Amino acid sequence: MVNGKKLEVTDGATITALLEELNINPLRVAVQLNLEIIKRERYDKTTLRAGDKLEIITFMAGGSE
Amino acid sequence: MVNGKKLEVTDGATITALLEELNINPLRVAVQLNLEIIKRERYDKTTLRAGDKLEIITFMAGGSE
Amino acid sequence: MVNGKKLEVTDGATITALLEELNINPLRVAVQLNLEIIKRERYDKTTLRAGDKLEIITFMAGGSE
Amino acid sequence: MVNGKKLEVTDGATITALLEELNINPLRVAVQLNLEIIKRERYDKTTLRAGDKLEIITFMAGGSE
Amino acid sequence: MEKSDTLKFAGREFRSRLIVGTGKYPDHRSMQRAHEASGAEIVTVAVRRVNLDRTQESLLDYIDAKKYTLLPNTAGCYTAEEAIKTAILAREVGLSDMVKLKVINDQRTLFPDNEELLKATKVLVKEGFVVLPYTNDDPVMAKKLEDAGAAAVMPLGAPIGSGLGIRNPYNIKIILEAARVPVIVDAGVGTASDATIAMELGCDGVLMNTGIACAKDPVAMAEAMRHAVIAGRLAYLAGRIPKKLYATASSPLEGMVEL
Amino acid sequence: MEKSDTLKFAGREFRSRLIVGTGKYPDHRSMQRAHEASGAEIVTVAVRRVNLDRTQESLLDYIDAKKYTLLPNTAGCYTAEEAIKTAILAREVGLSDMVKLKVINDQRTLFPDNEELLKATKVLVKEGFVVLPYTNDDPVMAKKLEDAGAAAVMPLGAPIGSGLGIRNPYNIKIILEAARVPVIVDAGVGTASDATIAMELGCDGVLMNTGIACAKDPVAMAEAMRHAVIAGRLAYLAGRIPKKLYATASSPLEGMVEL
Amino acid sequence: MEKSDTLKFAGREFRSRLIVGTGKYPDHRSMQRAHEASGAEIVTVAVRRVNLDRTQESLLDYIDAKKYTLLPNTAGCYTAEEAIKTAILAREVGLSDMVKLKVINDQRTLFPDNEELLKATKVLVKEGFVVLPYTNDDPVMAKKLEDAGAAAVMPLGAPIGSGLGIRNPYNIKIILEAARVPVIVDAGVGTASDATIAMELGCDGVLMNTGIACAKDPVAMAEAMRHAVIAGRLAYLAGRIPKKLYATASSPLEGMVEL
Amino acid sequence: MEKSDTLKFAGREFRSRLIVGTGKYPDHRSMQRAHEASGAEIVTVAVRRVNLDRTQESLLDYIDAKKYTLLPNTAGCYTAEEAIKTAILAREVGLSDMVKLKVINDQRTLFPDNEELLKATKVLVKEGFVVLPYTNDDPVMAKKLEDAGAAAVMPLGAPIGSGLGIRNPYNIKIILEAARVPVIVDAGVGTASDATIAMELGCDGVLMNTGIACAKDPVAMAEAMRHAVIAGRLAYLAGRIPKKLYATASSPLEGMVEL
Repeated sequence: MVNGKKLEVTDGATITALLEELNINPLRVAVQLNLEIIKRERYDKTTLRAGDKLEIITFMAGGSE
Repeated sequence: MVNGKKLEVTDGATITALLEELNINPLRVAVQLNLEIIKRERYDKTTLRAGDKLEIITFMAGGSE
Repeated sequence: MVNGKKLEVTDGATITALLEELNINPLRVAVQLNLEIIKRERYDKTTLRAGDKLEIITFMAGGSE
Repeated sequence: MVNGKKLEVTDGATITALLEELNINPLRVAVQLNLEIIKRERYDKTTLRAGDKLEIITFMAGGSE
Repeated sequence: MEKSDTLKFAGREFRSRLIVGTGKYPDHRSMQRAHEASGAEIVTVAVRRVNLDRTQESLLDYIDAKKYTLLPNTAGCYTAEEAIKTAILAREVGLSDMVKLKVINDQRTLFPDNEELLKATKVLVKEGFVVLPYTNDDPVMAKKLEDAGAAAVMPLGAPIGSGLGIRNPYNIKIILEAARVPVIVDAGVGTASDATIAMELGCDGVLMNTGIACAKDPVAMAEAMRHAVIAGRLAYLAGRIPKKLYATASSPLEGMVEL
Repeated sequence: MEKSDTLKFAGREFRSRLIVGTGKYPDHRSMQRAHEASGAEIVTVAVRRVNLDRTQESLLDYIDAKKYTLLPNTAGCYTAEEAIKTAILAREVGLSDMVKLKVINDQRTLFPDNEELLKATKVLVKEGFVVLPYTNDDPVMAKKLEDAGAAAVMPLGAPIGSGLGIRNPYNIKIILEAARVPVIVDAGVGTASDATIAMELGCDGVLMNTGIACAKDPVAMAEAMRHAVIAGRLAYLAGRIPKKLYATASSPLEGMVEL
Repeated sequence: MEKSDTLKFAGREFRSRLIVGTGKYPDHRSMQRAHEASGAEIVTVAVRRVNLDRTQESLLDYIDAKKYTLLPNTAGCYTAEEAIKTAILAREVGLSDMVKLKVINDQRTLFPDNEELLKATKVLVKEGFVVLPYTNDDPVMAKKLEDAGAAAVMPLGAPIGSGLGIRNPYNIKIILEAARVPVIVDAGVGTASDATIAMELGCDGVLMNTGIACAKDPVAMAEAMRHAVIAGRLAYLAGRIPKKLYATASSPLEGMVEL
Repeated sequence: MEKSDTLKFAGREFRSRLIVGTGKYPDHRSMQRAHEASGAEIVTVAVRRVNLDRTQESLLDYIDAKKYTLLPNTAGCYTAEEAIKTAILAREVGLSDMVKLKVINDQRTLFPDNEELLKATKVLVKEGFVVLPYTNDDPVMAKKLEDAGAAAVMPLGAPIGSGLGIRNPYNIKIILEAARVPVIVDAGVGTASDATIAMELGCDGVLMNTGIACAKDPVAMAEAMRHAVIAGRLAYLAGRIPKKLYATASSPLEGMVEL
């Protein structure tokens, strides 16, 4: 599960790999794995398993009046 | 012509007669004959001719804000 | 001490007695003895000792805008 | 009389002369002699006599809010 | 409020400071009940041709001449001449020598034409009328109308029927400072507080029609206006507290209970 | 106004929608006459130590307990704890189980401390009090107080004693949209029109003290306020006309005299 | 703002929509710097007798005739005749054929005398002047002045020197609806937002003096006014959002993080 | 305005006192041009899940990180806990340690929940964030947020997106009297004069989004707001003239021409 969507992720793939695959600039996001924040330096040490819940957060338009 | 409307008036009829016929209370109106005001006391002395322009004025709702 | 003022009170006098002496209508006040509220029915059972801190409260003008 | 003040003016002096004497720039004023406006080109043709009432007008600060 | 606090002009005296109209009501009956509820003693009426087909019943059947003073108005007039002639006809009806003088310039906004108004005022005052001119809130014109002999001046609070209330209380204040005749706000009142504010400014009265006649419940609004005018007048006489950014409590802090 | 239009909360019912205070009057006698003139049925009082040197006569000699409902307030309290204790003492006096709950945060402006206020409200509601909390005009806090069991919410119109009226009618409107208990404007009313405006917004009542007590003529101002509250309530019920930049005349143009 | 957005009247064109005065400044030097900071291109001046004792230096030494268009005014005139004569004298000086026409009626409030103003306007237009009349905010008079040939109409926002801003935006709006010549608010501006509001209403320009000259720091206020007029004009052209009691968030709620 | 007049908080310093948003723009391109025109140096952004289908281009491609300071906001959070977690995630993105703290209570009006807001402020300040809390205009809450370590307080002028301007300048004034951190009005600004008024009150800055983004011409309105904020700030510093009912002419009456 990535951002609430089911996503095919090769078992054991790292967050770095996933971001690359999704072509997401790691310098513009924060990542939360199973409700725990993953520091950027640990992206390529952290591997994903089936059932993991991943949140990839960034800045978007909105929220100010 | 009474109040801008053509009206059958017996030639020589007085204003008093006309008001009666129109069942208008003379105490609640002002009368202008050919642009000249007719005092109430002269209503039964004043007779109407063909082509006369008569205005019968009273108070109606309106005009204030 | 009554309402923060030193007051000569005969040792063992009841609240009822005190109120009478001060000519205060018991039906218009609340009484707090050493920070504890005394119900009206206990006024004549409650006796005062030296060093007691008594508060006699009522309604006065003020407090609303 | 110049601008309401008595002023010594040599009889027969021209407006041009007077302005010079008062060291007033003729290009910045309008002149009214005995309530009649004098065009600039007539300044040196117009001579002053005793009893003349002269007004020398210019722009000054003020008047707008 | 002492009995003596009445609206006075041209030798007349009225206990109520509210003047009401007759236009725009659902029907004559509701108008009659609204007049009742308003407590008004002066009612303005338009001057029009008698309706020859007598289907319509007469307005005057619904205004008790013993209870109400009739104030004919010159609504619909666009020149001094029209207004003068209308006023003279109105007086001929024999029920009133007062006139609410109205000379409209702009059909869209119903703003008055002060030039024509002043002309008509001068003529009608000479003719012996009690002239109550409807004008805008120009303090200079108010003074000129007073000097021309107007029995009172009636500046608008806002455009006729707008319901915007007193748009420019500053001008009304300035008019009041200089006026030696009653100042009656005419037009603009949309709800009760508008009338109260007019009276709190020190006005001598308020004239309104649309605000009452076109309310969902004209009779209830008429009663509201009666209270509103009294409230504003009393508050003016009572002398309000000054405004401050903030103040201090009304409860003396000495005597606080030790808890 | 139909007899049925009353102010109701906590099973009580009052014909008058005006609540008055007891502070700052020149003397007890003028206060008594002002209460009379105001038509109020609820009077708020402070909770204080009895004055031992009986020079002062008792406030209660000037408030007929048969005519007026006493509403003790917790003025002078700066914490929930102080306010709770004061309320309990007030109830012990045995004349009322209602409390105007006031927890001040800022001595300068007398603004309420909503955090403490909410705490105290929860406790006192559990204790069986009829709690009327004095709060600011924050719609969120109003809702929380209602959810905590307040019998009514009393937002300020403006700072206590400021006489600035309803500074933010928009917030009051938003509070009214969501409220299921009466909304009573407390504080800020300086003159009659302020009270009228509060009622026209749809408020259920108005509480005031300084505006009356410190007016040049408190009795006349009290009467003004009585009319002002009625006027505003009636206008609210009557349904005012819409506001427009300008409108059209009330006099039908057909029937104009040919001059 | 496109270059094309300029103030145009009588064949002239100005990039700045701010017109400034020359009165009440601490000294000529600060006036000069304030004019600079204001970005104004038109400066009004009074018409007066030359000061014979040449102690005073000339105002004109401090207004660069190449940079500024001079707008003589008829301040101090109380009749059409005085104003006409003053305007003619002003033109004789040979620096401008424009006139800010001012006929005061009331020395206390400096309100204009519209009757006399209209008379003088008609005469001076025939005489070939570019007439800019200072009037009150009466839409009827504004129209009459336009019809008399005024190059622009200059209604007051509030009394001269009052600093009260636009007291009655409704009248200004109504004037703007009907005007076919520029509408320039003259008098009343006390601070920057007053000028911004005037421009947001759709006015073509703002004329002010006291608000700048009597500010604690006239040069800073002049710069403020320059920005204020541009801000108001741009906002008017940009088309503001509608007002609502409340609205909804700007952040799309889909995409909320699951926390 | 002296170069030294800058907006300072938490050791940062900004020349512009205008903070703008990113929501509700027709498209990223017009947003970018509006930011340019506004002169703002701080831009607020929402914290959201990356959009996996990469159709949408990234907001960050349109905000030059060298020119603008990013201010992540916690829009969409209804509890302290949600807001805290969102703030922490935002900081993890690594572009800013500032947070516009927003805890909404009421989805309808988007009013803040001050209780939750205060809780979250305390936690995030301990966590080392630069916290800018969006609150209502309650002076008591403003003080509590300051005492909790907020780098600035951001009271609303009016409900989010309402365009109603500064509904209660009195409260803002009272907040300013006591504040020792910058006060930045957040929400409510509908047009240029609203921003000018906020700055004239003495506020240190203004934050807006809807007023610009939803204007007919966002870029023009952004430029208007740039001028409006500068105008208001300058006017505040310049010291405006006092308000009077009326004043006196600026033209000395001596020197009047004898006509």
